[in-house]
Amino acid sequence: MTTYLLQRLMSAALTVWITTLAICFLIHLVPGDPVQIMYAQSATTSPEQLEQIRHSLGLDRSIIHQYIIYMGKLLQGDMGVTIRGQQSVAELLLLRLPNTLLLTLSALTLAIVFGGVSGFIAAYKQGQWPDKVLMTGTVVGISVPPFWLGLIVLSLFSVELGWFPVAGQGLGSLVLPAVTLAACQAAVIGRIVRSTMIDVFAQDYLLTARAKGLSKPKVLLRHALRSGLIPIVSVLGMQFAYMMGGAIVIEYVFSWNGVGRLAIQAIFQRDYPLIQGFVLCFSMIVVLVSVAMDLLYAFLDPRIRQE
Amino acid sequence: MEQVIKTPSLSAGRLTWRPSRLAVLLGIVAALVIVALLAPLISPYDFEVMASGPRLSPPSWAHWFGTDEFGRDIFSRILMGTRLTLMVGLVSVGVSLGFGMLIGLIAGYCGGWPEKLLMRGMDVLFSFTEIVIALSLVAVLGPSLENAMLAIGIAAIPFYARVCYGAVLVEKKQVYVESTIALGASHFRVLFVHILPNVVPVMLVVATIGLSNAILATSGLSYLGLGAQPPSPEWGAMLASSKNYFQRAPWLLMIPGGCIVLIVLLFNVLGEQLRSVLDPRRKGES
Amino acid sequence: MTKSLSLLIAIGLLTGPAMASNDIIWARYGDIDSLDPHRTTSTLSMQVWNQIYEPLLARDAEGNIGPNLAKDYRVSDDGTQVTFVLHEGIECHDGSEFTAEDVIYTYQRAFSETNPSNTQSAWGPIESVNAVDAQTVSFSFSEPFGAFIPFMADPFASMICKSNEQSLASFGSTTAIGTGAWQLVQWIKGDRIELARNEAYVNHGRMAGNAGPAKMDKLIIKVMPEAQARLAALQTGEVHIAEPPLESVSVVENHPHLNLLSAPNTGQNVFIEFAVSRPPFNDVRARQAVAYAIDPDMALDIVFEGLVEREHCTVARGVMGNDQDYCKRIGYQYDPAKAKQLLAELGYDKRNPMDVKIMTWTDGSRDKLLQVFQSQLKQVGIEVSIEIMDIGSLNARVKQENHITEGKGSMDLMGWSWYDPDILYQLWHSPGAYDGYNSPELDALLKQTRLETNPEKRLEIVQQVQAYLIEQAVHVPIYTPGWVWLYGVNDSVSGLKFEPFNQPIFTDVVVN
Amino acid sequence: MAETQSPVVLSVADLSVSFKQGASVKTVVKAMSFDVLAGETLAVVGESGSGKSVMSRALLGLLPAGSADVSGQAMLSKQGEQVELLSLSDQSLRKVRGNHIAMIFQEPMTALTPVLSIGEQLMEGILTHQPLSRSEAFELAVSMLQEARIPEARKRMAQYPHQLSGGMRQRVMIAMALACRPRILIADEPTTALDVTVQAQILKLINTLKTQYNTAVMLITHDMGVVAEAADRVLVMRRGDFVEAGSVQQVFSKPKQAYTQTLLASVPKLGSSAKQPIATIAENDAAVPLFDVADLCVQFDVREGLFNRVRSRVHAVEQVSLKLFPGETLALVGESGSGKSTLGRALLNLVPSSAGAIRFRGRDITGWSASMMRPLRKQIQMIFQDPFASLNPRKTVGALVEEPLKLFDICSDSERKQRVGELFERVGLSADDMTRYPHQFSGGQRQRICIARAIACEPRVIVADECLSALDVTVQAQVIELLQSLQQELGISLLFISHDLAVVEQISDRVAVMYMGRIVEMGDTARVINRPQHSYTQRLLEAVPVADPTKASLLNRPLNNSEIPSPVRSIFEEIPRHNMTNITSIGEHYVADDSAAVAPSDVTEDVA
Repeated sequence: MTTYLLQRLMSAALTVWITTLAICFLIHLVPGDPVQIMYAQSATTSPEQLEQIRHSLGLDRSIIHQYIIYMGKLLQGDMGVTIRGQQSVAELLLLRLPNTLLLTLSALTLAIVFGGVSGFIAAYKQGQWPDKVLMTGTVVGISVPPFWLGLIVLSLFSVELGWFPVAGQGLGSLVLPAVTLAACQAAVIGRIVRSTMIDVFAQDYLLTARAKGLSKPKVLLRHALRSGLIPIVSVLGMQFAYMMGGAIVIEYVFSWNGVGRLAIQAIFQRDYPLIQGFVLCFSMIVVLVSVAMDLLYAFLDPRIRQE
Repeated sequence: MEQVIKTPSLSAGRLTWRPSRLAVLLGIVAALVIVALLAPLISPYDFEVMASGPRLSPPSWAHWFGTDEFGRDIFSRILMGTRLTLMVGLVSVGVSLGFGMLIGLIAGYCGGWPEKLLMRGMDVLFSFTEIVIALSLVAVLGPSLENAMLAIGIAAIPFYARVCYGAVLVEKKQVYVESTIALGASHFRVLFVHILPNVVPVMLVVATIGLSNAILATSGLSYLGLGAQPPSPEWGAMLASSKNYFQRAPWLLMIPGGCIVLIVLLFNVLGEQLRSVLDPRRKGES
Repeated sequence: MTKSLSLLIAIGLLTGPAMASNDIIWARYGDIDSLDPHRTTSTLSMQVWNQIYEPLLARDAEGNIGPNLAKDYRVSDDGTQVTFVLHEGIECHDGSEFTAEDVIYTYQRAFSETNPSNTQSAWGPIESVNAVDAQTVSFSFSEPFGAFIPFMADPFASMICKSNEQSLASFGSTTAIGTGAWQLVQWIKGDRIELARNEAYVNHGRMAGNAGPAKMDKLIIKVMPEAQARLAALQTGEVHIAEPPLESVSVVENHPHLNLLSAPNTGQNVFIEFAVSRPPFNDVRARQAVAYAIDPDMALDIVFEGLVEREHCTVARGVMGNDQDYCKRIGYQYDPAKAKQLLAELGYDKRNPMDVKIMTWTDGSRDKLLQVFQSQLKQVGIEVSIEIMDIGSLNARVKQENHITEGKGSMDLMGWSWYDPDILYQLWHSPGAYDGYNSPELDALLKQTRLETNPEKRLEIVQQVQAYLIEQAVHVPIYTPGWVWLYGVNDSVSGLKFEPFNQPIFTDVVVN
Repeated sequence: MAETQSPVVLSVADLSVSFKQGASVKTVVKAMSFDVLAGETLAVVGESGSGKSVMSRALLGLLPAGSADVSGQAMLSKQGEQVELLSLSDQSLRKVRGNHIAMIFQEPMTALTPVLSIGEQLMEGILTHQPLSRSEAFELAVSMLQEARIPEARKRMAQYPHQLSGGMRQRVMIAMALACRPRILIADEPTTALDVTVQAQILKLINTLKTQYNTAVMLITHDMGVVAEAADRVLVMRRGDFVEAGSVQQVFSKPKQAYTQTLLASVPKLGSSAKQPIATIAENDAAVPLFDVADLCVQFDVREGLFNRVRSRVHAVEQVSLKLFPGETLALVGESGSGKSTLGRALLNLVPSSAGAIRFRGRDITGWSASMMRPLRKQIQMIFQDPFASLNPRKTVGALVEEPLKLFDICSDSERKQRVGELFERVGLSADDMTRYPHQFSGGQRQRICIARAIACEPRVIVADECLSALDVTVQAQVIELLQSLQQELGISLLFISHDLAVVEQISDRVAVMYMGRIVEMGDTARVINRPQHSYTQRLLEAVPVADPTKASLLNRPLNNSEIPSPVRSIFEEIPRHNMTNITSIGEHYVADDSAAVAPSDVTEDVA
């Protein structure tokens, strides 16, 4: 297990390292001169001043040198400053990250509960009407664009019915974005749970458990669900990543003050330090979560745990 | 005998019924393709012409889906948008399927360092998540439908590569591969004549479902203003440019949104059907 | 996991809005970039920092310049020396007194060697700034600079207290010490800015009727990027003031509890300009063809439904030189036949259309306006592709396009807001804001607009510049105002006023 | 031995099971009636598709409720009262399951829940049916594991299924099943997935515990050898129908039904059908062997730890030397993991060998790359165990058989179709079958297609890897016949890899016994089988069930419970030199020198 853990952490570190490489060179893919974009609005900045800025950002050095500078700063927690307003990127991201995580985790919880239960029921009643109803629901669920659903939910529950606030950061404001984000993911999770549980239900060991005379809940929960959890957990990490992605649009629709909305704004403003910071921060979270899920996986699966 | 117990829902009755449902779905897709190709001919109005009717008029006999803020006929725009939507799906799936399959085939069959290198690369790309790759690429390339398609296509490569890689690994372990090698066939022949036809059905299923993902993702980018630019009748862009008329003219929002749902639904259901027909391992699921 | 989740929920609750009855809640589409007036030029930022800082001078509703922090000012006869006399007893938010030292500090920051102000050039050719005494400060110029006094009444020339020096690292972000009617409580980036009433505030020249501190306790400026959400929040009463989506202004107008206010004298001007570094727009006929081929009146009517006005001049309303009759006379009327003829001269026709792109920045329905232009231009044989981007990117792109000598022709729908015809100098005197069009004769004329301090004579030169720009179709005026000038306001709100250039003033505001 | 007057524990009457398939109904079990007597072992015998497993599951209500339709009666007598199982509610049935009737399944690998420890799985059954505290249940579970002859029983309680071998798991299953002292144990193919030595252990264990607890055993199997060794009475089924029933002696000696006769005739019986070695070989020592293998080793690296370093290796094939002469059949015999399949593949360079030399017709082909091997493959073909898996499901069988003809340009395009047709007919299929797909054929037909494919390019050698083990006995007999006739006709050498000694005896000229990667004994088939010298060979032969109740002795012999040690060795371990000595002057009979060292020295049990 320790070996597995260490291997997992090493590959996560490798991923993050490659991410930093990609990020550092992202700015060189941009057509045009980044410094000019940065100082576009100060109409009469002289070429000398631009050169000065280019130098202070290290953009006049070799790519390797730039990377060393970038990593040096990064290791000190310095992600640079935004082009618009010269705010600290790290600070901006850290301020909003809790909001994104709050939204994502609440949505994930909802999605796991609703998706998990309906997937389990559908698998148990495979081919019967509950299965058909639930699976039709999930197909529709995965086909609805979240932003569109968001707009409809917003106008229905906030404007027409006035049940929830339109925007803001309180718990009341969390409900609509979380539910919208969860709706689409619940459908996906429901389908994953269903197919996993169908595989599990076909296993011989359930026959063994039943042949022992165990009660239905014991067979279903202790034997089936516990075994099914392992493959399900392994895909949940991936679902979390998708969810973080989905949160970007949802944050935009519901004015939720998270990193995703910051990122969209940054893209429109071509604020490259902010985009770089966002990509790094985002992929680090995804990597961390996948490591965490792998640990959970290892913990749940005796085959790995016992090693 | 044991198989009878394991897959109780697999029955002759359903097997004969399924292809017919598949045929209906394929028929709808074919109809969509025809509509998309003939869009300029069958549109009641020119999709670009402004003031083809009064502005923001609700659906009527003259304008089935109403008109937009410029008085353009929404029905005609939706028809033209079908073409774009299908193109979006095909191009981005083409990109991800092409590269993904190539990577998956090579990595899965060759093993060794190409496998490590390629799949490690895919892992990294995967951990960026689709939307972040798409956003970064759009940030670099600038917002346009072409870039959005490309970005979504590139972002999905790791997924296709993994599926293909997994399928190749499964096939590679099959005895028929070894038996074909033992027969004296070259690696090239084993990979492309024997393994590939077994991988293609899986990939076809994945690609069909991927088509709907690509359409959804691209419309999402367009909605954020990072995809198709006005006056493109791409449905996501139509939604984006009309969302502020929601209270005044809800059909401007409901119609393109509904179209996205329907087309995505269509490809999702088609994918499921294809899977149940093409992928014997998955039989019994719907 | 549950623990961290509950922690997160707690954070969520803590950062929830403190909705008290004595707050004014104003929702806008975006966040500020900075509270440092030298770091940003966005209207969004300026509207906020204009509540915190004050300039030396101020304008009245008509745009006339009067005293503010400075009770008086003198311009030397040769025009190279400007002296301000400050009011006594003005307090900065930290309690320190506002003196000539603070003015000098502001100047020094704007002219910093390492990090000059984004609007440094607007200060003019200043040689030195000296404190004559604590209340008197004097600016010396190398040559006369006519635009200096108007600039001193602009938020860009806001005075920053020297006490900011102590917390310089956080200045513009978590600290912002000024002399304005509102002081910074906190800026939750991306979410909202909270300002509290400055109890020590005395109004010396701002447009508010109220001479003392603001009537409400707090001004909360929220970020709500989705226009639909802003509209919904206005309707539910969650926010008091917000810009409605232009497309749904009628919803506000027809709403029983909402009023629509429009900021007058925004100084905003939206116009078309061209990349003249390459064909086809290096030829005046191509530019003129565009000007003839578009019908702004019809387009504005379709897109804005009467919310904006047609603008014929290159300077904004309320600014010297804005004479609609004059400008209309020298301008272009919708004339597709003329456009076709010009295009034919250049060798373009319907089968061989001119293929160009047009860029503009996001929001404000400009994309829709371009769609109409696109369809109008198509009629005469100009194929246009539209590119929408953020204003910052647009600025950079326009500059880039002006350096490119090959490829697709490029034009853009640009917007500027300025208090003085000096804008024309900034835009078109070589090298110009975007390194765009310039010519020796235009440079000479523009130079004159800066050196001439006599208002009548200056006006005459300004009109010559306008005539030149319009005739050469360098700067094709389209409409005004251009951005976020509309305010949906709950009918519980009274006393909201606007200084020229779209600067809302909240000291008189009462929310019932 | 159970007497006929033993009380009836379970009486089944008119049991039918059918499955709904859309509109049609498929009856899998047709009106079966039989009794199970206390303390006896009733073997239910049938080939695949006979409905024997479905029937056993129907008794416990374990078939899917929605699709299976069960009718008839099954009276269980427990503590003097009679219970009709088929009409019981699920709740009442639950009290019977595991308590009065217990069940064990074929696949010990998948029959235990992977995420629960052995102890938990044992205890939950006990706690469900018996009023015991957890600690009492724990002790009972430990004692059951000990009864099942599981060493270090207490330690096993905390272990998970994946940590046990297949044989161990099946012991756990037996311990679990018998924990509540059921009246009947239904054992559904309990040894099919196990090696023959382990099979002997398990059969003996079941028999021992059966006697100990006076439990009736319903042994479901396809293996007539197992029946002869372990059963008291036999029930023969075919396609859901009752064929015949009777005591073991009766059925084996005087089968009434033609089907039973065929079934019995098809079973290869060890020691009864030795093939005469082809005369040419012994005399023609000078003949160039097709294969001449010297000291061949195949090792697989086991990578471990953080940096994936090679710490140990699987010594799959260890210092193997052998020769294969033209026209002969050499059998490689061994249990799973003995390295016999790896050796077969290594000869064809399908897996890389790590030491030693392979000569084919005098040419050293050691370490040849895939492309170098390609022309040679025309002469060496291979047939695999699973005819289902070894045919590409997406190609027509015609195309598959045609493939070698194409690859080696054996005949012109126009002749090819005809040649394929001939091949189809040669292996007993019709030329019209060419356009069909593999899944449209039965297992035996598919193996025929594989054979057609292998002989298409007229090879000199065919390596047949367990090519009969997936087939029913009756089909197996037919395929053996086909192989032998082809060999005679075409003069092909056969390297026949198998675990089934009875089949090997029937088909091979010479036999090599493999154990832990080495050949421990090799020689003329008759010599090796009749006079085994190496301790492992002896043990292996002893464990083979004999399909003749009069000779059955498996359950009466003392058996050791040892497991085959792992062939994984540290990279630092020194591998001793492997020597073999020919102990006969006429012909050959090589025996490894380490006979004593390899002899399993673990616990040897003596149960009367």
